[in-house]
Amino acid sequence: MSLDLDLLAKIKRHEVLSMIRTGERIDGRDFDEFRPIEVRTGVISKANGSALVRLGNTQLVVGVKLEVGTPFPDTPDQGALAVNAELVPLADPTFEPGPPDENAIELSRVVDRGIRESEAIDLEELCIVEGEHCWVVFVDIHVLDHDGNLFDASLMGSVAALATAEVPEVEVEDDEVEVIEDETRPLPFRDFPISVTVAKIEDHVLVDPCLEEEIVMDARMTVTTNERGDVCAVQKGDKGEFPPKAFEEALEMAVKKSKEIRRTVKAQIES
Amino acid sequence: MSLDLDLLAKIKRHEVLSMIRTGERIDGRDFDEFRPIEVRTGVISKANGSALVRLGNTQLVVGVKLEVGTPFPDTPDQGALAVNAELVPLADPTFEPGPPDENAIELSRVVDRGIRESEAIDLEELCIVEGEHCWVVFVDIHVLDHDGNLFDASLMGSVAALATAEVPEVEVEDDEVEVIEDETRPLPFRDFPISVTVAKIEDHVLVDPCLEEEIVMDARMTVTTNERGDVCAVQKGDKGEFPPKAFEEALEMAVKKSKEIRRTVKAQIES
Amino acid sequence: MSLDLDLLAKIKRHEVLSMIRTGERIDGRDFDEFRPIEVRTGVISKANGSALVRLGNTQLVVGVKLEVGTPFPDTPDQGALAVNAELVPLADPTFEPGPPDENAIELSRVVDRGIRESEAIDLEELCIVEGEHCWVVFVDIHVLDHDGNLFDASLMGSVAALATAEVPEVEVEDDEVEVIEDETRPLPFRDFPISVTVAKIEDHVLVDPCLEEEIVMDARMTVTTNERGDVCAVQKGDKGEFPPKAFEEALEMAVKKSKEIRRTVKAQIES
Amino acid sequence: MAEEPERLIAEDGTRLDGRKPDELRPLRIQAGVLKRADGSAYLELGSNKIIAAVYGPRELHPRHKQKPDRAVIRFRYNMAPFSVDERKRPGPDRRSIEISKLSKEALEPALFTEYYPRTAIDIFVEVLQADAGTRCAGITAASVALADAGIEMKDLVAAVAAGKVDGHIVLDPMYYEDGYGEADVPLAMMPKYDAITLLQMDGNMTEDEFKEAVRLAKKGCKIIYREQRRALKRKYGGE
Amino acid sequence: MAEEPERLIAEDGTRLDGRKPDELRPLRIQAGVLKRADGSAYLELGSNKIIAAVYGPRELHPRHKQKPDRAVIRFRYNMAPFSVDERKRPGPDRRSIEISKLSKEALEPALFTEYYPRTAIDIFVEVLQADAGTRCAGITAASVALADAGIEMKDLVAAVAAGKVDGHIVLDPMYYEDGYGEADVPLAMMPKYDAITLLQMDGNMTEDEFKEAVRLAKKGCKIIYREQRRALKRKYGGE
Amino acid sequence: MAEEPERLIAEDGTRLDGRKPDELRPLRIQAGVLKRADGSAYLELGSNKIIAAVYGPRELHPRHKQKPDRAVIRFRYNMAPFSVDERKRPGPDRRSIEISKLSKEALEPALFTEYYPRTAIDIFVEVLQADAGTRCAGITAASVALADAGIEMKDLVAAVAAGKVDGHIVLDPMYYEDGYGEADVPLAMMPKYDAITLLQMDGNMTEDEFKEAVRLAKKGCKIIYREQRRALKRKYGGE
Repeated sequence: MSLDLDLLAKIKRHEVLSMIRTGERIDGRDFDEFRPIEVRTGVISKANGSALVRLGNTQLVVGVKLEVGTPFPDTPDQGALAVNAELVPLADPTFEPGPPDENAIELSRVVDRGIRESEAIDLEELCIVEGEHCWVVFVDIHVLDHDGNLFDASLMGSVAALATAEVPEVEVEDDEVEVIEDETRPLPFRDFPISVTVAKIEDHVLVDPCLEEEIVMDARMTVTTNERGDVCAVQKGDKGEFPPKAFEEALEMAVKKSKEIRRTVKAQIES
Repeated sequence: MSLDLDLLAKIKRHEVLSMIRTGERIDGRDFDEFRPIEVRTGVISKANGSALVRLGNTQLVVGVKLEVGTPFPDTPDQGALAVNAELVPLADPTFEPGPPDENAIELSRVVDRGIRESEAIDLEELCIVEGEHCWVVFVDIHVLDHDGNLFDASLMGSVAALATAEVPEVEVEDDEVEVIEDETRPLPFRDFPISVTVAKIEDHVLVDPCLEEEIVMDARMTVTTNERGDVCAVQKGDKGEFPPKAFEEALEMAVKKSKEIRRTVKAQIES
Repeated sequence: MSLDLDLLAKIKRHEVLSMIRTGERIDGRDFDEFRPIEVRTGVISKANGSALVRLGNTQLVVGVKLEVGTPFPDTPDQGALAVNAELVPLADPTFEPGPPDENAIELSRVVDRGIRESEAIDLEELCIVEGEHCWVVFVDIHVLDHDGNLFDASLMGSVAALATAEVPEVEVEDDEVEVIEDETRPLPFRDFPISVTVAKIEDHVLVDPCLEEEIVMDARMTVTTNERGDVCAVQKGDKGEFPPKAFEEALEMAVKKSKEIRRTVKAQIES
Repeated sequence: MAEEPERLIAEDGTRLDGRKPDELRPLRIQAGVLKRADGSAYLELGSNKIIAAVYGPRELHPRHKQKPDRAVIRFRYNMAPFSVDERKRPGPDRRSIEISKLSKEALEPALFTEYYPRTAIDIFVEVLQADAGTRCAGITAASVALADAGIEMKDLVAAVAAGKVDGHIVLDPMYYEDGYGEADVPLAMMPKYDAITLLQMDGNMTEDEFKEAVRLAKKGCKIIYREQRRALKRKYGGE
Repeated sequence: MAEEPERLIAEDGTRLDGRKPDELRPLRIQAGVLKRADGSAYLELGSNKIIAAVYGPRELHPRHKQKPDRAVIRFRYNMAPFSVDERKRPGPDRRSIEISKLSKEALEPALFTEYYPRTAIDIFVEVLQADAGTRCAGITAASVALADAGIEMKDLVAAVAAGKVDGHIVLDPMYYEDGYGEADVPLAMMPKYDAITLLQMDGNMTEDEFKEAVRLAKKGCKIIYREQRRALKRKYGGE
Repeated sequence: MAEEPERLIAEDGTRLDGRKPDELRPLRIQAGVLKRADGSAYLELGSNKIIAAVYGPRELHPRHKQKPDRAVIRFRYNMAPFSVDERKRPGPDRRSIEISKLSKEALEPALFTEYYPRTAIDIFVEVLQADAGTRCAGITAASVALADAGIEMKDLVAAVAAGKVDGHIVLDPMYYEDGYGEADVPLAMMPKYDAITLLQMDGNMTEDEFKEAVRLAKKGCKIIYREQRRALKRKYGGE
């Protein structure tokens, strides 16, 4: 059984590669074209913010939960951010139950840096009592169907969930924080980081690789930009290298493409 | 070696099954008959309450330890109960060292529900300072020899240990709880839950399965009743199903039998 | 490949053994002779005390870190000591990543007892506010190259790191402990425990076994003495036994040898 | 959980959310919602949002866990961290380990495991939003996912809880009824055989009340069963 | 632990519990107390209550852990949560991992492991109640359980501690003597060969005191050895 | 970390530790420092003290993890507990797991893994003292250790970070520059091929600043590359 699968996989890989050599992608897209993007916010009413993202067949839910916690000693006047990604075994035959593996950890850390370095959340607004109480923002990425490019889909979902999240109003009495029922304000979200992942396959670069492309790619580079277009996070991954030309093409393609993707995601949130 | 064991096991299973088809059990018991029950309390002087249970060849010790802890936020005026079962590898060749597996967890949760839902412990009596300090009742089930029906033996042992447990007297000064040496009162124990486990083997039902019967059984149902005879916990387990007739027979057998078992266990505690 | 290695290992073992039978050691040492000892302190400036030890080819670093913590309830007027040994996989092809295994735990506990039972650290001097704050002394043994006798090398390194460690000065205000920048005093270190490990190979005993000797040894005994020459910790290990003669020889050899080793280590620290 | 409501059942028998005692919450089942899984289903029951996936029959590693005469069934019930009021720490806790075991035992009677020797059939249930009754909803969804994966089954397994609330036996308790009610009786069955494959109870009931709850839960299962088959027909047509 | 007593040894050499310096606590050993285990023993020494079981020789998984020329011995020392004053959290801690390793090494010299190539012999010790000296008591009980399991042995292994208390060398320290004494010397031996298989010491002793403690512990082991053989004779008769 | 300094770069472009913007910290590399490892290297860069070891190619267990056509590369980046200001708890955290993954991917392009089918090549990096830039220093040291182990390579991999500090693009940021700077750009490359094998960035930079940082880091790599080859020549001579 597994032999046949291996054979099938090999034929498929060969097909993906030969098409790319002739300038075509397996699903007919241009090299700088994303798959259809669908972002729906507010899908989980138990969360303070949430979004369902479909990027082609890749599908995931992001939930934002706010909890009262203690500020870190070195940032007593700020709230805290914690990003976690669960690659649950429902989403892919190779995902295994258990604590996050290196792939899940890399994914969550790249998303975390995108949010943190763009200073998208005004963490100072999430301090409740300096040095004592603050909001901890948990961003939980729950992958449901893995068809490639989890990086970009996860950041889209996280940003959409955060941009639409609500912070409960609180009262502080005798150093105890009381949440006021049914009173909330929007989460102070002030930027809109977007990442674009570029796959390098032989000497070609292309955006938003689907799973079949990820399997044959040599290396990838994820570039996260903020609303101004500045770069706020970069991550090269996978076991190949980026020669100068591929690096420059990838960087330019990513920075350029991010503007369009940001518009698309924003439009979907506002609709 | 393991081949011979498998063969032996198969012959044994066949024997157990053919006898049941003719209305007999491998150890000569009636279908509604328990194995001999022996309950000895006060066997561990380091514990606040304890019991050694022998149910046929099944053997286990339950120890109750009381510790001063903090009440749960949603029950600030109550003590807490924690039931844990250790299937230590000494008790059975298939038990493995390590954290409780699904069998140990199911066992402890079924016992926990029996104690909790019968409201056998007056948890309000175990509050020390509302919202601040309370007694946490640890019930630790330590299985020594596994010859079947751990569910009923574990609840018997837990109830016997709790019914004879002593709570240290305390003094509270400056929000510190001080235990007074050598002064105790009985644990507020006010009901006497008993479970009866019924095994379904083909279309027969029988109580208190020994290990050889557990190996051939299709499914089991554990019914826990309180002193009034009300049902306070039920658990169907194992990979078979209960058709209507077997379900009704099992339920009736269990409820009826529990009265007798309760008398037996009580008598042993008081002796 | 592993076959050849096994064969090589067997030949080597045979060689080590036959030499010992004729009164010689594989590296030419006398039975009561240590390998060259090199101890360099202050190698890690981020630590409060540190030492690099080379014992022949065995190589390890010990770092001492001080952290403000809470005294144990039964010693409210004392600081605390925590010894940890990491057998990182860099040091030996058989060491595996993960939490300390039984070998690492035994190593750290034998070192811990040597320091603790000789009362080398004046723990009362490390109390900051009785029952509230104290210094916790972390001794971390990081093995870099394992060529035998980790016990003695680890204690040498720990003692050297502790003997040269500095305690930050603190101020206590409103029950908060503030560390004063750049003001320190020497760690109150008042004894100088040294262990000598004796290997028993057939009916011979020899000190400071190298790895090749450890592989063929039947059993070992580590004897830790304090500066007065009293015994403060002993540990027999490995799967052989000590008959009376071997035991007595080993004990005498260890106690005698420890004086010389203590002088050697002290001299290196002071230089 | 907010304050306890004064009464959970009105005098005319109406429940907090307007349902009659023997009425299910709104139910929606969709088969085949994931690309990668061999079979999948999405289910909403009231505010519960649950997704189930099946992988298999597939190779089982390590080999010594294989069964020469049948498939090994594995079941993992998991709650997303954002699915409940207080964020749930990722990873299995004692509750979810027990539910996973019982759910596996609730589905196994319905599967022809002997058709797939030496393989594993993996069933995954993710609770995206929880509102009481998730273990039953998970079994219901998983059963549709198994059918969607083409696994041979004797019957679908349908599951729902009954409960005792303010002294009444009610079907499919929601959040408040579960939290403040007197007893909860989750049940799964193979409707074609009228055979119970999961049964739990905790709380306080007379023997007759318990039997009544079992009867009511079985009645609910039959309604759910209809919706399961509809979901499969919508995808596969037929019948 | 309660307050420290003013003195642990009276002027006439009598100890807190009335024993003489070279006297053991009351000892009771019973062989063959469990049905499932291949061999077992129950031991009481003072308030210590210990049960030991042996499984094996049996198959060892995974295969690459098998030894072609001998059995692999595994030993697990475990304290029941209720065995000590403060409830012990279940699972191994650093202390019990060290004790398990040393106990294995204390028993292995006595076993003909080469008779059982490629197998595992598993030894489990459960401390049901602890009162100082549990590691030695566990080895003593395990040794009887090994014999009860029919494992071929060169000799039984007997174990007991000596200690230094108020300046005296005493046999088999109990709780207070262990807690407030100056040194503890657990020792195991094969009495037939007068050979030490476990030896630890912590505290403070001159070399001579240490030797004296070793002598005393060995003397104690010989008494224990007699009780071990009696327990086996009670079960198996003979000799 | 102590108080933030008022400015990190003086008006004349000099940095806190007296370096020019494009200047590395003092660098020292030594090949072959361990006896047991198949290859090893010790590296100091400023106050960073790093040791790397390579074991392999060697057998890989369990077998199903072997690759029929190439070696499996494993990389473990680990910080000693005493290597940083606050004692680091032993064991991997999320940061070190990510670094281990990226470091493996930074070295793998340089290795002829196809020469060693079915084996494992294990690379271990221990940070004994940390002062910013440890992931790059670890890759640099590991690359020398790989060569010392005789593993066939297309090129050495050299690594160093660039950063943005007070608006300036600087090479090899030290502790304060990393902590208070505006961006950090760790980079690894195969100098012979001018090809990037690790690249990360976090902070805030225009696209041009980022390109400039990449250029500067590459320049730094070439200096490091020279030192790597010198270290190997000191041990092996030649060239």
